[in-house]
Amino acid sequence: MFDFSNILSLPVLVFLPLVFGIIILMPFFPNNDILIRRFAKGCIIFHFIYALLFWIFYNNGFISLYAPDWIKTLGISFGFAMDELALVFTLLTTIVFTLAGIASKLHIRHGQRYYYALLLFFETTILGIFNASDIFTFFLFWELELIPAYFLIAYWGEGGNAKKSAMKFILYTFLGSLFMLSGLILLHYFNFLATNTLNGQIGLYNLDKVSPELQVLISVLLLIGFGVKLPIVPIHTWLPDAHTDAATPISMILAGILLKTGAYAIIRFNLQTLPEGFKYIAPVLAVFALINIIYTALVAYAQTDIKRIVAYSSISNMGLILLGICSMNIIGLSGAVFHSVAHGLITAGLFAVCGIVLLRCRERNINKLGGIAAKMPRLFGFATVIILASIGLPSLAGFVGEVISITGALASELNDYTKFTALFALPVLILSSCYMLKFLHKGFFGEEGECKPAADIANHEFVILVSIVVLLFILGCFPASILDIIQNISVTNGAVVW
Amino acid sequence: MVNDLINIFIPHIILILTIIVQLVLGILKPYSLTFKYKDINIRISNIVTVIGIIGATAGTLYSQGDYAGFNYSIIVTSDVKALSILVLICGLVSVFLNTNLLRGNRQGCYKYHVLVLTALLGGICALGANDFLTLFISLECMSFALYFLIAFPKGYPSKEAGFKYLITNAVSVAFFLFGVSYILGLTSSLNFTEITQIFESERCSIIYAIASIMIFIGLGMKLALFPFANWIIDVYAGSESSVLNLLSTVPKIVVTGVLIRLLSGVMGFNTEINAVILILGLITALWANIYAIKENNVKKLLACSSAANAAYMIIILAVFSSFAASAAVFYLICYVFMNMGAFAYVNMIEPECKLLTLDKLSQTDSKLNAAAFALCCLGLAGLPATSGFIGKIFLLYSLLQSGLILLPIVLLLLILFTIGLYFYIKLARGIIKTKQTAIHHHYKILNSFSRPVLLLMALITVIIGILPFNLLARCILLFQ
Amino acid sequence: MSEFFTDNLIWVILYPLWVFLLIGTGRLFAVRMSKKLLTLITLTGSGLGILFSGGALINILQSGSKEFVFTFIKIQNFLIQLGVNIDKLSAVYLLLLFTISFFIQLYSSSYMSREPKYYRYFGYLNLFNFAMGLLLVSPNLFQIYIGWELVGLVSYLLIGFQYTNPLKSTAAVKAFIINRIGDTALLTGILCIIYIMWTYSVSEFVTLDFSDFNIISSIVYAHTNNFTFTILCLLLFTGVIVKSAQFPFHTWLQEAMKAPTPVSALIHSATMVAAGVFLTIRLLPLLTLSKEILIFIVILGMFTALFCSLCAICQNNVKSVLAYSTSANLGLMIAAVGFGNIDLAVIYLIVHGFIKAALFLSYGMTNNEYTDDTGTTLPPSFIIASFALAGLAFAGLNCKELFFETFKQNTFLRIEFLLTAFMCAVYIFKLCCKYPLAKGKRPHAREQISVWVFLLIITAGTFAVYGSQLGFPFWTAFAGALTAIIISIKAKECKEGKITQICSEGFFIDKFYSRYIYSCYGKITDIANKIELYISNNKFLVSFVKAAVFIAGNIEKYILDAAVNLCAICTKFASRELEHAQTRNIQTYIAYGVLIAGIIFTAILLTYALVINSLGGIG
Amino acid sequence: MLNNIGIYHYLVLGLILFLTGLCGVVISKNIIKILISIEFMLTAVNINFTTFGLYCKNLAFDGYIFALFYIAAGAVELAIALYIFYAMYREKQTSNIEDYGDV
Repeated sequence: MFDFSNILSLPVLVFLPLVFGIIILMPFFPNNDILIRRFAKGCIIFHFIYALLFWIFYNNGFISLYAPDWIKTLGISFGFAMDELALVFTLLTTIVFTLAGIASKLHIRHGQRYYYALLLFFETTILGIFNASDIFTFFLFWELELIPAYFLIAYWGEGGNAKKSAMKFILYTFLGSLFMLSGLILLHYFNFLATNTLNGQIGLYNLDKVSPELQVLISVLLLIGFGVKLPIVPIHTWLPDAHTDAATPISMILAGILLKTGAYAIIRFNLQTLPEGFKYIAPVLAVFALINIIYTALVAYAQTDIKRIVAYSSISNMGLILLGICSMNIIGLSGAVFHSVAHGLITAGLFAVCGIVLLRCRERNINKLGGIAAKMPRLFGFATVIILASIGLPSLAGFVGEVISITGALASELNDYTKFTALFALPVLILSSCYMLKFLHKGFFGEEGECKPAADIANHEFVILVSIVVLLFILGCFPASILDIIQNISVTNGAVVW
Repeated sequence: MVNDLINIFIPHIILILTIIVQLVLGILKPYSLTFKYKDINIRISNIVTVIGIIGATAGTLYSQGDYAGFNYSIIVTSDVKALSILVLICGLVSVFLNTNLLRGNRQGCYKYHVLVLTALLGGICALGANDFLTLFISLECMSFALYFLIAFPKGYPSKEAGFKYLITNAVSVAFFLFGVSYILGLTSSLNFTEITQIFESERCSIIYAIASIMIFIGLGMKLALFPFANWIIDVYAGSESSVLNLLSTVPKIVVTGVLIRLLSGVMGFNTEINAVILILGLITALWANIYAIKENNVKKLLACSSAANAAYMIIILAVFSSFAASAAVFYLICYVFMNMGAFAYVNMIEPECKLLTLDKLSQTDSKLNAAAFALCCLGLAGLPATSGFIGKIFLLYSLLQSGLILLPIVLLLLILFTIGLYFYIKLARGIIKTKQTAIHHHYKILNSFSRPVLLLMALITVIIGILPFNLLARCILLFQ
Repeated sequence: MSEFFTDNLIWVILYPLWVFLLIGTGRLFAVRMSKKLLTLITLTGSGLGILFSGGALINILQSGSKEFVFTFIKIQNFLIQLGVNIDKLSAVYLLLLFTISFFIQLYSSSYMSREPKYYRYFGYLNLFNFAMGLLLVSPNLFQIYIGWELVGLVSYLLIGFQYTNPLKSTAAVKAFIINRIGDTALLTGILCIIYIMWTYSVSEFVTLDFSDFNIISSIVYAHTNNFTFTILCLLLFTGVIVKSAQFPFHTWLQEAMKAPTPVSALIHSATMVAAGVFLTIRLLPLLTLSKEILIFIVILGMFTALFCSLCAICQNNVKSVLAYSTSANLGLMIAAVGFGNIDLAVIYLIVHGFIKAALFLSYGMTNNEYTDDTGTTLPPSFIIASFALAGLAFAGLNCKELFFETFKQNTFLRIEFLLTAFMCAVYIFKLCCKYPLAKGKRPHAREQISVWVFLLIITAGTFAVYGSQLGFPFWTAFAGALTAIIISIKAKECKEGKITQICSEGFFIDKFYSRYIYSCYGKITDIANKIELYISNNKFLVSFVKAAVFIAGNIEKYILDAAVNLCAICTKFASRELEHAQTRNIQTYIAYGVLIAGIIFTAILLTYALVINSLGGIG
Repeated sequence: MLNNIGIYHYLVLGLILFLTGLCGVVISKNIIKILISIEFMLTAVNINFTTFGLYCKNLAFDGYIFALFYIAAGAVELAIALYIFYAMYREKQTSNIEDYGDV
């Protein structure tokens, strides 16, 4: 029998979109917008199916390692590997990119050739982040992702300040990633000092001999980089601007996946590689997570721009993920991963809804919207389900993630304060329902606003929303589907060992 | 002995011969009467120079082994050879970009070639210098050529630029020599090897510290380091792109090479110099990056980029180790290629606009050119998939390797990188046609070589960015 | 035979969910089934529900409770199970739920027949049945929470059913958010218990099953100090307070009045508010461990009863009065549970459920959503149900008697109960007197059937409730007297037709009363009314949240964002200054150079001087 | 009297000349004066070199040679400066340094 796992190659998985993107850019490719769009969509869907194969043929301990030498002098390789964690995030990435690719149809009117090429390039960079097995490969993709992200935000943005927001985004993230780079370098160097081997593989770091103070220092440096992406509160201000001004498909990707790279990186590095140092930071970080959760929920309520509300809700939800990670146990970790996936879908859905509203009404001020439910009942139905998922209604995905993350923090063995933060995080359920229902209430309910939507959702939008809603139901009712994948991660002594 | 000498001095000899050929051709003008084709003298002199430089490069590659000659006043080792080749490559690229410049002065084109070749000769001599006298003469040789080169294009701005460069250089050379004179007084020698031996055994005095710092200041001017940094903006703004291509690469390579040598021996015995290097480097980087934020002139932006990158390189040298030296050289190589790519693009669009501002950057008929330019700019900013990214990693690695004391400086550097990214992004996005700049200028590119040069430089940038190991390994080998 | 009902009850509970999904997907794909078919499917579900839960009740009375669970989430020792647990309590509740919802659906099919969103409405009703069913059969606390949230969601959807009306959609949001507060408190409590059990329980998994809730309670009690335990119980009980519309969270029930009348009937009888009592009964093993908590429960219940009765008197709108009356009666039930008299609470819940449903449905027969106070008319069935609610006849009478018996140990409570019951009569008859009897309009047969079936059940209940032994029927005697008075007034009113006079004079012939006691009483109601206004606007909470939002928004805008912008501005400013410094004059540059070089040399000389000084001079 | 003149006198003279030259470069407005000031600095360096050539016994003749080279180099430098200045002067007809800041 033909063994399918033979065709599953990580470099192909990562670079396939890039190749497609280059094909689109090639001079021989016909300069026909419809053709380009269909081709790009086909590529993204094909890639999604390819990623699905990884899931289907995944069995325990399946780590496909591909690591040719890259910078031999430092023992660095251009390595890719996939484990449970990467698999989950890879699937999420391909799903959200598929949705975003479909959503681009009506939102992107000019420069389609470059747009789709950049979109595919963007996918490659993000998959690279999730599947890199070497710290510098990881960092390469981490920074590489800035380039497509910048141009996608700046040149296809919906807001008037798209260029400014994109610049804010790239400067913020770049600075953060440089901090992270110093952390990575110190990690690499001290590992070298401790073990006398030059090693770049994330899984092979052993810093037992390095003093906890140094580990804390490295952890903090890394966290500044990850914290910008995640984002953690005082360094989050790029996010609302970028998410608001980007085109809808890009907002979907930014909120759906880009933020998750931060969560993934914290799990990968702080939790997996530097558990000793992270032990000291986690309780403090839990407080930051709490601030994230409560503070941004309040800020979200104060917003009038629909996309801004969703953007702040993302930060709030990322706080929950961070809280799960900070618990440093398997429950919190599972919660964090699960909520990453759930929130990735939810927020993509929310932005898709915002995009549809923007397209139809040409209005983003919530006070001027209204009465959409009567005009667009189908959109209303989907929007309600997605919003309910985002406020954590049982039977939808958001609930499971929230509950597991908070339970994890409650079960944390670090110290008592972490447990308290878990309890104090719970009121977010109330606050999130406040701002999200405000969105529903003011945007969809009530009498007709100043703008009158012409038609209900189109077929391709229908496909996007249906797939999101179905996935949310499946994840909400059968959370085991993802939790089982993460189960293999075992916990010893508060540290995660792969 | 003589064989060895010739063996080692093949590149110098070839360059000198080429200069002579150029002079002869320029003065006798044997072909101007017989041919109607008016660009013929430009073409022929170009070909001669190219052959000369390629010959010199081949000669450098051909010569084997290390050598010290002329009473230890010139030594040739592998690092000298490597940097000499880099210098020659830069000269070659500049020659390929010179068409716009020479069309304005068809009769005097041989002068240009003589000057370029002189500058290159001075550069490779300075790289091998093991003696302050040789160093001084070689550097002056290079500088004199550069004064003329800057002032070579027609029109007033180039003259002013040349004059400013000259004045600043004269003052900085005075500083350099003042320092050298004290070193002479302290050691009674001008030879690097002897000086090193003396300082290894003696307790260093304040005079020594001050002399080293004066030497550093004098040399730093050529890298546009503070205290003498401000000239770079004005000089770049007034110069022509092919000259800038030379000006922004050759003195940098030479001075970096010289500094590596001096810091490993002559100047390397006091701690003050390291602090001063760090401080001056940081001030320069800070100044250049912040100055660039509001700047709109592409050449001035590239001047800032030049100053900032030189400063980063110098900061690496502040923590002197073999790893740091190779990191600096690697950074230098990466920088040189990206920089030449950027200037090739500028060379392409320069003839059309008197004042090259950001909104005119998109005026090219090929999107590939624009993309290559953007790539070079992003590379200069240190974004990945370019050589600048690897360079940046090594820069930070060598700084962090020397201990956590430098961590605050590293953090400051990170902020500088970020500020720098702002203007590099401005440059890179200048290629995108917006509504304001959408007026199409379908003009013929005057210089048929700038496009291949640009694409080649972009390609090298990407190749080093993706597959750096070979080059890196070589850099590391240089300083072991 | 009856095993069959118990085993397959799960399908009956899931059936409404499928109906809901069927309607939902049908709507999405724009496939329509006929209204008749839809009604039939829905009614079949409820009908089967009655049959199966009845059968299951019989089965359970014979053979004990049934449980069936499956794993929902399992991570290490964190296990959440869902399933079906049918015991006496849940079977009774299910029977009540399905009976009432069957007739309300029947009623709705005519009441809502002209509604364009008929399908959506029936979808929501089905979802309501499912959510409540899920809650009632939950084997553990966690599933209760899930049902708890879903019930809140459906009530939100139904209250905001006429979403084009901003008032109604606002009311829906308000109701949902208040519910959410309770939900969150409940979840917090649940998680706390899970945490305590993790730490101290010997068993590997913590499932919070009701079947071993006694053990859980004892473990929790043993390992917490008094304060923690009280807080824990209060957290759990807050969920009850909110859902059962107890003081101070009873205001959402007022908002819920914006829902279509049949929905109000459903919320007030068998679904939302009933869930609170259900949970209190389930939690009783835990709550009984602390005497203070029990006392608190009783006091809160009784206080709500009194307070909401007072509020009800101030109201003129029929639905508002009924809503306050629900809170008041639920307060009585909660107090009864607090007293440990579960049977009474359940019996009264059933009786009250049917009475309230009958009242609402009667009201709905002659009035619709848009009827204002002046146009309100009441059908005769409303008057009959009023007698039951006031405790003057039918099952209501018996229940009040039972309450009177229960509270006999405590005179104070007895008096308070009397007062409450008395006020209940006052406000409900105030309505009967204030609004004229409906004439002319003849309601639809389906609506009439529903109402009369409820009334029939209440009447039948009169005999059913007489199971326990009672002492001297104080309340019956009192009620008899009260009935006489009421009838006399009713007669007077019918004769004179002066509604306003009756309202102002109250129900008492005595002028002395109307002059002194009534004014005193009026003051009390005024105060209650003021408090009520304050709470119903949620002033404290809302202003707190608003302030927080305001502060957070401003921090975001003026501190965090501004800090970033300030960095940018500073850099730009520095850039401009540097540009000014770049004078284009070569001399200036050299001057800068000389200055910087001078500074460096001075610094070095100074360092040397200091070092030499500290070393004690040269040599 | 003259016998008391030692190495330090020469060095201090060199330093003073150097600083004078530096001040001249910074202060004078006339370009010719600036060039003369540069010559001052050159001379200061030359004084240093010749001094060390004179006083360092074990030195061959490095100092003098350096001075010679430097004199030659300075002359070339000055020539170039004058050439460029002349080219500029044709444009502006002024020798005030402040007028040459157009780039």
